[in-house]
Amino acid sequence: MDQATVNTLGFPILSLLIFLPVAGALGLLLMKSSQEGLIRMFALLVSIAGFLLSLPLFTAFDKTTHAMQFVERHAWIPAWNINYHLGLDGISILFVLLSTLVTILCILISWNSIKVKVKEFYISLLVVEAAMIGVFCSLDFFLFYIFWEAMLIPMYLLIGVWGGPNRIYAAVKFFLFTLVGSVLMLVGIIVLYLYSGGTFNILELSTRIYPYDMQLWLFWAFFAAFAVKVPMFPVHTWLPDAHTEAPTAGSVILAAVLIKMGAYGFLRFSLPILPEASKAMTPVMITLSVIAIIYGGIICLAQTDLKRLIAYSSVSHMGFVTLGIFALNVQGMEGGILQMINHGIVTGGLFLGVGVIYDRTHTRQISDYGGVASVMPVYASLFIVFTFASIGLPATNGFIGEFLILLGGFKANQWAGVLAASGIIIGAGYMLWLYQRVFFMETSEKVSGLHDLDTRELIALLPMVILIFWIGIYPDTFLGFMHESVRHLLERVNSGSAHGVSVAKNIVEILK
Amino acid sequence: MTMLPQLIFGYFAAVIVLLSLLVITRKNPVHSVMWMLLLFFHIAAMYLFLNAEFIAAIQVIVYAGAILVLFLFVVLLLNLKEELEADRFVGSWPVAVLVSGGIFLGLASVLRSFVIGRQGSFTVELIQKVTHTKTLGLIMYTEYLFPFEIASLILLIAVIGAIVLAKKRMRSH
Amino acid sequence: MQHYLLIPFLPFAAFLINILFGRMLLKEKAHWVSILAVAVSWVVSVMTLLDVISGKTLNQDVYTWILSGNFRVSVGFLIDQLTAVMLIVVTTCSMLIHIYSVGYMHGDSGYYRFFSYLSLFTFCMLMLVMANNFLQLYFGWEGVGLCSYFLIGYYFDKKSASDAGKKAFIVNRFGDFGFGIGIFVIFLTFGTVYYEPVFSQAAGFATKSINFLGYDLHLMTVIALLLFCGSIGKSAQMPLHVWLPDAMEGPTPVSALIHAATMVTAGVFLVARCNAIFSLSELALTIVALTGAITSLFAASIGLVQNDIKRIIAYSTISQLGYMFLACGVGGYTAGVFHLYTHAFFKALLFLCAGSVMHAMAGELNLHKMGGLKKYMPVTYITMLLASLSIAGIPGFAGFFSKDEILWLAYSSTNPVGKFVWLIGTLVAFLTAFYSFRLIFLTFHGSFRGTHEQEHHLHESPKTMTVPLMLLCIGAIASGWIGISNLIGELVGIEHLNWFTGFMQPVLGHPEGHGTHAEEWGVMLISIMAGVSGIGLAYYLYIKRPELPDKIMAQFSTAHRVLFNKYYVDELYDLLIIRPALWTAKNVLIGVGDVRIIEAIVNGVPASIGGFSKQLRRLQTGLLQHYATIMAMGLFVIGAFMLLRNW
Amino acid sequence: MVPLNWYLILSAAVFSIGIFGFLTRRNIIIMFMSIELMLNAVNISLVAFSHYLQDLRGHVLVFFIITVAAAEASIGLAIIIALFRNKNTVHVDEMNEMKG
Repeated sequence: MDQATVNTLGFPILSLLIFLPVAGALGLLLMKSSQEGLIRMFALLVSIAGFLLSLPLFTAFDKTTHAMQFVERHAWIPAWNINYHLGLDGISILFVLLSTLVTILCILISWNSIKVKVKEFYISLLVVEAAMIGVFCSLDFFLFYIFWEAMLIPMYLLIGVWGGPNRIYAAVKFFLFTLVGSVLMLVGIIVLYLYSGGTFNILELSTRIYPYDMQLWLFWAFFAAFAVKVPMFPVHTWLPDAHTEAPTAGSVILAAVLIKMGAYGFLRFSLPILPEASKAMTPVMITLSVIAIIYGGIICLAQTDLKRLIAYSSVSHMGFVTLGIFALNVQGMEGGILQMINHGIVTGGLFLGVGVIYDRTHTRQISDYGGVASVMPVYASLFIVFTFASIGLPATNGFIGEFLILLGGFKANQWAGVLAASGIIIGAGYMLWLYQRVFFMETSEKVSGLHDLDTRELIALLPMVILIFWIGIYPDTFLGFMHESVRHLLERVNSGSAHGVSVAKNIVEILK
Repeated sequence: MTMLPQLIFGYFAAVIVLLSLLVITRKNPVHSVMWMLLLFFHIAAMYLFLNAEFIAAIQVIVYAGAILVLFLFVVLLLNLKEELEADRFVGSWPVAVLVSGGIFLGLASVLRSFVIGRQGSFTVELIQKVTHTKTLGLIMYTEYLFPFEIASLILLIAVIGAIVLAKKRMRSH
Repeated sequence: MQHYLLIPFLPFAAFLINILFGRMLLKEKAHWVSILAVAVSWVVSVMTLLDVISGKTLNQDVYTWILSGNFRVSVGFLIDQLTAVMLIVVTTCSMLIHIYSVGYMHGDSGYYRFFSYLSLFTFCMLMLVMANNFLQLYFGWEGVGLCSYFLIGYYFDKKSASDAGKKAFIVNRFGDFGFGIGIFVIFLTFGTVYYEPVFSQAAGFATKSINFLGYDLHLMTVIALLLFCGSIGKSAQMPLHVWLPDAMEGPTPVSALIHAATMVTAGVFLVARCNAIFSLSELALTIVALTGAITSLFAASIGLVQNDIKRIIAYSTISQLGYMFLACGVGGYTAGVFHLYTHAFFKALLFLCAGSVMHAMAGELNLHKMGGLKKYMPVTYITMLLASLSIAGIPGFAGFFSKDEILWLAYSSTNPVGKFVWLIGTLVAFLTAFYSFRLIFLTFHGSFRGTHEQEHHLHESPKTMTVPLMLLCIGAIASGWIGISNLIGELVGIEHLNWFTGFMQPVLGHPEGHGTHAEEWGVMLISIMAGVSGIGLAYYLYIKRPELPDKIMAQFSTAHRVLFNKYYVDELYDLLIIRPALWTAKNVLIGVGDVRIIEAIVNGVPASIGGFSKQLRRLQTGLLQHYATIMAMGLFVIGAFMLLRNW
Repeated sequence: MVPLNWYLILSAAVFSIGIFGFLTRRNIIIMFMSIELMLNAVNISLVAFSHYLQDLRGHVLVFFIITVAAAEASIGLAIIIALFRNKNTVHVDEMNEMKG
């Protein structure tokens, strides 16, 4: 097992990051649910503390090595060799930062839009944050699974309790989709555990070579769990429902971080542990991604609900991510990971934006809007930045991610590259049409009396805008983290699958 | 006459089967109770034939005497007139015929080739010498004492249960 | 040369200042910031031009933009002859139009917003022009697309304006789609996206072929055509030209700056910049020439019958752009760029004059509602007349020299399609002269046909608008003199009169055409004849016999209707692309895909389980016998099984 | 000498008649009597076994079966009375509150 460096920071930063929100949630429990102001302020302080605590990760990270950093390892259930094993590397560090930042914005944006059961709302928000960070840091498959499931419950509450009209259906659908997938993954985990002689340690599992057909079955087991989360093409129908029904904070967290866990799963588990199967399955995955891009894009043209449109657009964007990941070359992979961050920022911003006008007009039908630009100019300019970042305009973060993915995709498979590139046209189509219907043309009566952004909302939206241009103009600050880890991962995938198993043969074998 | 035992068994078998059929097919429940009484007497006689005197006595006393009388009491509670008009059989009786016929055929086909296992120690002469009740009592109170106690317990519960269930609810009206 | 960075970043600074502080602080004063920025960058551009003339060029990277594996690209600047010329064109036009906009946009609510967009546009155009790698070119490319989206949709409360803006951006995106894939192919073949290594190694790859989407094609042709895809989108050539006429929804200075002088010429700039690649592929050049020729003929024919003053000039722009591509197609990149240079001046001038006419007529655009404005607006009339003479190709004016150069190169080029293209060029010259002067005669001559209230309101535009007109007028005339063909040079005795070709020679090379002097004279005469006869016909039809055009229109009514409706191209695209896309989105994807297949499964499985359990429930009938029967049957089955097992 | 099989076949016959009775009759009392029949059938076979196997355990079992039969009969009849009291019918198919 490759030697994981000892925790350079001295104090167990990852455990703190995970359990600070949980402590915050417990603190909230003590408060009386009537003191809403106190609750909100306390939750905000906890999330800001979490974000500040995550900054040293950013500075103390050693970009020259691919090994895991800030590692913590304690025996948890020795009987089955299950350890409380945490660690970060180039791939997962950015997500932790994104999670802590997004939580602050969610708390800010739902300041006065959540009126009923305020205390429980902030508790579930903080618990979701803890589970998210847990998923990205855990290096023990068992621990990973625990956090993966833990994230479901509070998210289910967020959608189910504070959601829109038929929130129950959406919440149950979201829950069942993810659960069915992750149960199959659990089977995969157990098979791996037994086959590898009783270890859940991901680093160890990533060094072994497994028989080819077992790899195939495991790949499809993991695919079930991760594809649902991404969401990839056939299993994506839970996302639009979950988004339309979730409260603003819920859909921001869902769009910004939860979706990334699926793609992160591919990167952390499917590729390193099952290199041969992943390599054999790339044609299938690339086709699914391209379908997702075009399918998601064209569907957006026919949407009438604001949040549903953005939800489908994130199906299309995540299609780009999976295309990048399964292009299996440096540009595609790095583009994929960066696009995950970008998508978190852009779609998070879009949902924050939608939240702002939804709190004012309480309608999500695009036809009810019109001429918002003349009523709320500052809001319109912020939203235009998000729109163009979503389309992938150069100098915004979307372009960097999309360009690298398309380059990698084109390198991997020309047809995939070309078809995916058509995605940017469709993207421009639906986003600009959305922007026009909502912001331009004559002011509809529903929108006329609105007041522009107040400082709180401005503070919630500004970080996203700054990040968009920062990544757009100088992406190296973020790309720099990934170089080593991606190089190592690709080495593992290429070397792992160099056991003379020609790709063509296995496809025939599968289809037989 | 060598054929006598077979002949007697033949008589008994036929009568028992006939009587049991009569018991379950009569429209009037009182008639079926009477037929059942006759049936029990024949069964008791058969036990005698198989030299189980004590069991025959018990059969007559408990079954015919106690249980059947109990049945008679309950039958007399019914309003017989309404009972006579109502049709006797449940809708799905052909299925029942099939099932019971099937079970009988299954059992019969097995029992035809039945082989008697190892002979026990209580030969017929020993029982006659000591008398059947004494030997039975001997085994009962030594080897099977514990089940005996349980049997008594069951009877006790039965008694209490019957009273509680059938007692007229004074308070309930 | 050393502080060249000021050129792009001053307008960017002006953009930031205006957009951030415009609403509260600057409001009316916003134009000072932008004009100052553009003026300084114009001065620096002129100094850069002088440095380049003295032979200095520069290729410098500022910082590494994207680094991923072996893909490395940075924000870098390349200043050579081509860039210097483009700098002059962009900054001059931009400055004059900034000044013009002060008068034109006076009193508009979003005043600061307009000027911030203009500065942003200038910044993006300069970044595009000065890029030293394809990715920064792509950055500028999409940046100007973005600004044209903002500026076309400036009056965003009008549905037609915001529609036009959206249409412009999406149609450009189609072009950028091909352009993007071209960049991928370049990176995959050369391993880098910087100009310098790509163009130097290009010759080495001349004979290679590439397996592009399954077909083995000639590498250079693939790259050239993919890049040309981008040019078609940006310079509104044949298939992707639909957005330019609608772009007239934007304010007129926007049309002058973006849709005449600078942005639309980016396509020609791209072809000129990549001449090393284009000239390696015969097929690509032919396609470029043909597309240019057909588009110019197509647009000129539509221009004949339009009534909207700005639409006519827009179609004339498309036609002139076709001319530039025609020049590049026959190998005459220098002639193409020269025409771009002169065209920028007189086309901007035409637009600004149209703007001042509109300004005077309170927004009225229809030619048939005007007439006899000569006496009300002398300055506008004169400048517009000179510009029309220049575009018609009358000797002495800029248009003549650049257009003649192109026609001669087309005639004398080795390219097989040269002669055919020359013929179309001459016909287009005739049509251009005709519709330009139709416009002049209908607007300025004859009697006023507008409403009385409009007539009362007629007045000459204020100083801030007429001064730029005059300056541009000088440009429209004088700009051609730096490129007078050597033929006239020999006549007059000056050896290398055509300074421009000499200047551009190191970057764009020299087209080798074969043809005697006699032929050159012949071609020149024919082009002059075409121009003059066009003007004569227009004069005859619209001044001498004003009733004649209506009679002709009645006679060729179907032809007229087809031309007037722009060959129904918009409706065709709507039918072929937009409506099917929406239809598939609505019923195929949502109707069948999401609802019928996936949702059916997702909701179907629990429903079917529910149904099955309902059936099971019926088994519990409550009848004692049923349970007993089932038990007995179970007994029987087990018995039978035990029996049969040992048989 | 009567072979054992005949006795067993006889008890099988009575047993299946008991089952038939139980499954078909609507009157709950008659169903009870069919149960008694089935028990007696079993007793017959047991006694036959003890006689032919010369082992008294059959008799002991019969003895216990009889006690259980008695207990069961009494409780059953008490239930029937209770049922009859508040439903005033003894027909099984009219008592289907326990329907699924």
